[in-house]
Amino acid sequence: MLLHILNRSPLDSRVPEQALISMGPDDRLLLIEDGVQGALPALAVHFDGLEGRLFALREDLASRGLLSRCDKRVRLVDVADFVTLTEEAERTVSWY
Amino acid sequence: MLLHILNRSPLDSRVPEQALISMGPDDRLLLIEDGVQGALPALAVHFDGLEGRLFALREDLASRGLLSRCDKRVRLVDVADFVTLTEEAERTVSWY
Amino acid sequence: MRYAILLLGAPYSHQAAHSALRFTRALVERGHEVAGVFFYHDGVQNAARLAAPPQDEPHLVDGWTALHAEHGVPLQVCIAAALRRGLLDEREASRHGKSGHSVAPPFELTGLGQLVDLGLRCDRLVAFGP
Amino acid sequence: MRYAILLLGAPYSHQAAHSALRFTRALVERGHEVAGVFFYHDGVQNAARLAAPPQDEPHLVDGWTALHAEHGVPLQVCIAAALRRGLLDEREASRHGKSGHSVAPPFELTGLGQLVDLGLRCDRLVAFGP
Amino acid sequence: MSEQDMPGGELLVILRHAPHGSSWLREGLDAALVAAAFERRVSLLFMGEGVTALLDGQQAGALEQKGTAPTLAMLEMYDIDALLVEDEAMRRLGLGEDDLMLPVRRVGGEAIPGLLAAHQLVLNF
Amino acid sequence: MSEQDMPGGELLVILRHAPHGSSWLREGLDAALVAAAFERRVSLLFMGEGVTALLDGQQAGALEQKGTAPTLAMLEMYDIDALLVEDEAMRRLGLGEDDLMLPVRRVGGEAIPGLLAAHQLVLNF
Repeated sequence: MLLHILNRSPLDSRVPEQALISMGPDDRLLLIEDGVQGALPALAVHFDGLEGRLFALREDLASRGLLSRCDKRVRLVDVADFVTLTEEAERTVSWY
Repeated sequence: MLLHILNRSPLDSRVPEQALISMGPDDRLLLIEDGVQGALPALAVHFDGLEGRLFALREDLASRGLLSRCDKRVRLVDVADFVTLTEEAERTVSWY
Repeated sequence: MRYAILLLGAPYSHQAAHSALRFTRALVERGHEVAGVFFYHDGVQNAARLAAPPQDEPHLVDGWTALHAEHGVPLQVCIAAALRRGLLDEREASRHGKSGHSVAPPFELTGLGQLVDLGLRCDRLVAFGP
Repeated sequence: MRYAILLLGAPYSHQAAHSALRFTRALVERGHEVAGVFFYHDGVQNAARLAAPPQDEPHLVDGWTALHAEHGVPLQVCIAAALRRGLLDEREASRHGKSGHSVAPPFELTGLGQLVDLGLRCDRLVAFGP
Repeated sequence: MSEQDMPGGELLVILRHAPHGSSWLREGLDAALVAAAFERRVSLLFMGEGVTALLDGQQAGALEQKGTAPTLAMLEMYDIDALLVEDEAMRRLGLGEDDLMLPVRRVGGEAIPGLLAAHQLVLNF
Repeated sequence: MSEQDMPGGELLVILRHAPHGSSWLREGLDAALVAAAFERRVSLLFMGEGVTALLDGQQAGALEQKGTAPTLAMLEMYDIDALLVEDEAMRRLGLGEDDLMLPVRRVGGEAIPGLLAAHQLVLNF
């Protein structure tokens, strides 16, 4: 199981599509930086099929005013949880 | 009439869409740098409706091996013609 | 006509600086006046005097310097964007208590107002981004 | 576990450096070993010793330096990527006949082989891009 | 917005990037503020991800990065009142005007070319 | 390409950027070459715009920028023979294998996750 880390929004970037086609059936996806826009309900549809495996970094949501606007299927993590996610995965792949 | 200058490819970027919705009916579009990928016939369809107003910089096509692969509807210009295009337009808007 | 150039891309990392230098040279050859090249965002890296690219690659810092020497084109670097990125001339270095400097003439650190001024008093402003 | 960090984004221009510094600090707090932070692509700008951001903004160069001082984390900068971008230590400056330098310890200029080495001998490599 | 009440002016700054992720938004706003301080008539157009710059409830970043919300809150002091927001981006983000920290004017895609044509200088960030 | 002949190895370098426009492609290739010189087993995956790095007929840029084609031509000397190309990008670009300067293996989207899983380290450029 790999952890994919994505910092681009599906609104204007095609990098999220590259991350998605590279994900195996058990792989996890963590949204950080501008990538947390993807946690908005209107954009989270891009990540359909990742239920339970889709995470977003709480501090990046908070700084952007997105914390209260998050889709319910997105699991919120802080930076300590981010460390845990990297421990639990065999390795990480970052998409930017 | 404005000259829009675009350096991103429609393959992986949405910047070309932003340039297109910002163009008036007489405005011209010049593809430079990675933007010249848009001159490939398979991608030039993104610029349908710009016949006669779509240009691509010859030197950027040549360095990328794209000069002989260009769509016929794209007008090739060198850097001196690029200067002329900026003279003929009221002003320029760059998209990157 | 009177032109201004806005350059927002660092040399090497993106082609923007190459495109801008070549376009500016073509303007001069056509007989246009180039009232200034303004360096903003990562474009301020074009003023990095210590840049040492391999000898078989284009040296953008030298390219801009030669353009200034031959045609007197002002090379104006946004001071706020430059300081944040570690680009200081001797005066700013001493003002910030740092020894050494990373920007030298003919590049001049100047305010962002210069960009607005250039953009509004020139017939054309052409921007090159990363 | 043993971690390596790869940082590809310049400070200020992108958030990558902020994210990387904060994540690295969290690794140390968890008790992991950080075998090195490798700076490549525009990430080499994190080593710019003259960076002078406004006082109310985070100072990334100082942040990395403090991380090294407190926890001994090696800060390895790709030498080829750095030279092209005007980031030279004293030794490289004198080798290239330039006066002054823009990189100082604890940042070390090193070869790209270090990245491969770090990546393959650590349990995890986490990359932060622009 | 009809053609006749389309704001014109000397400078149009197009903001296409989100806050915090990069310096584009901050540097674009700085250009707008400087122009306004020199008494130039300035309009701002938020396109694509740039629309999220206007979300209410923004905070400092985890390393105390200030972000751009405090700057936006000052816009009125600079007499920058033409805040234009791309309708399509609002729709794709699922946002309404009550999600935003400032009153804005929504512009449809068909109005954008006229906006560019009505300003003497257009800077893209 | 079936699962069983999927190349594995120590390092997978993903190249997603076109030549000449930025330094991403060059810097990604440099990482691959260094690893190969250290006798690591390296695979290259060209995705999206990165596929155009392989077009034949590339030249130096207008300011004599070398580009990356000369580096790619040397790959064989470094024993990097796993050159994988995203099928979908080839199709969207309208390119065929006879447009490319080197023999490649095309990979469908369904094979890419396995490729990532089969390498000890994945670097994205």
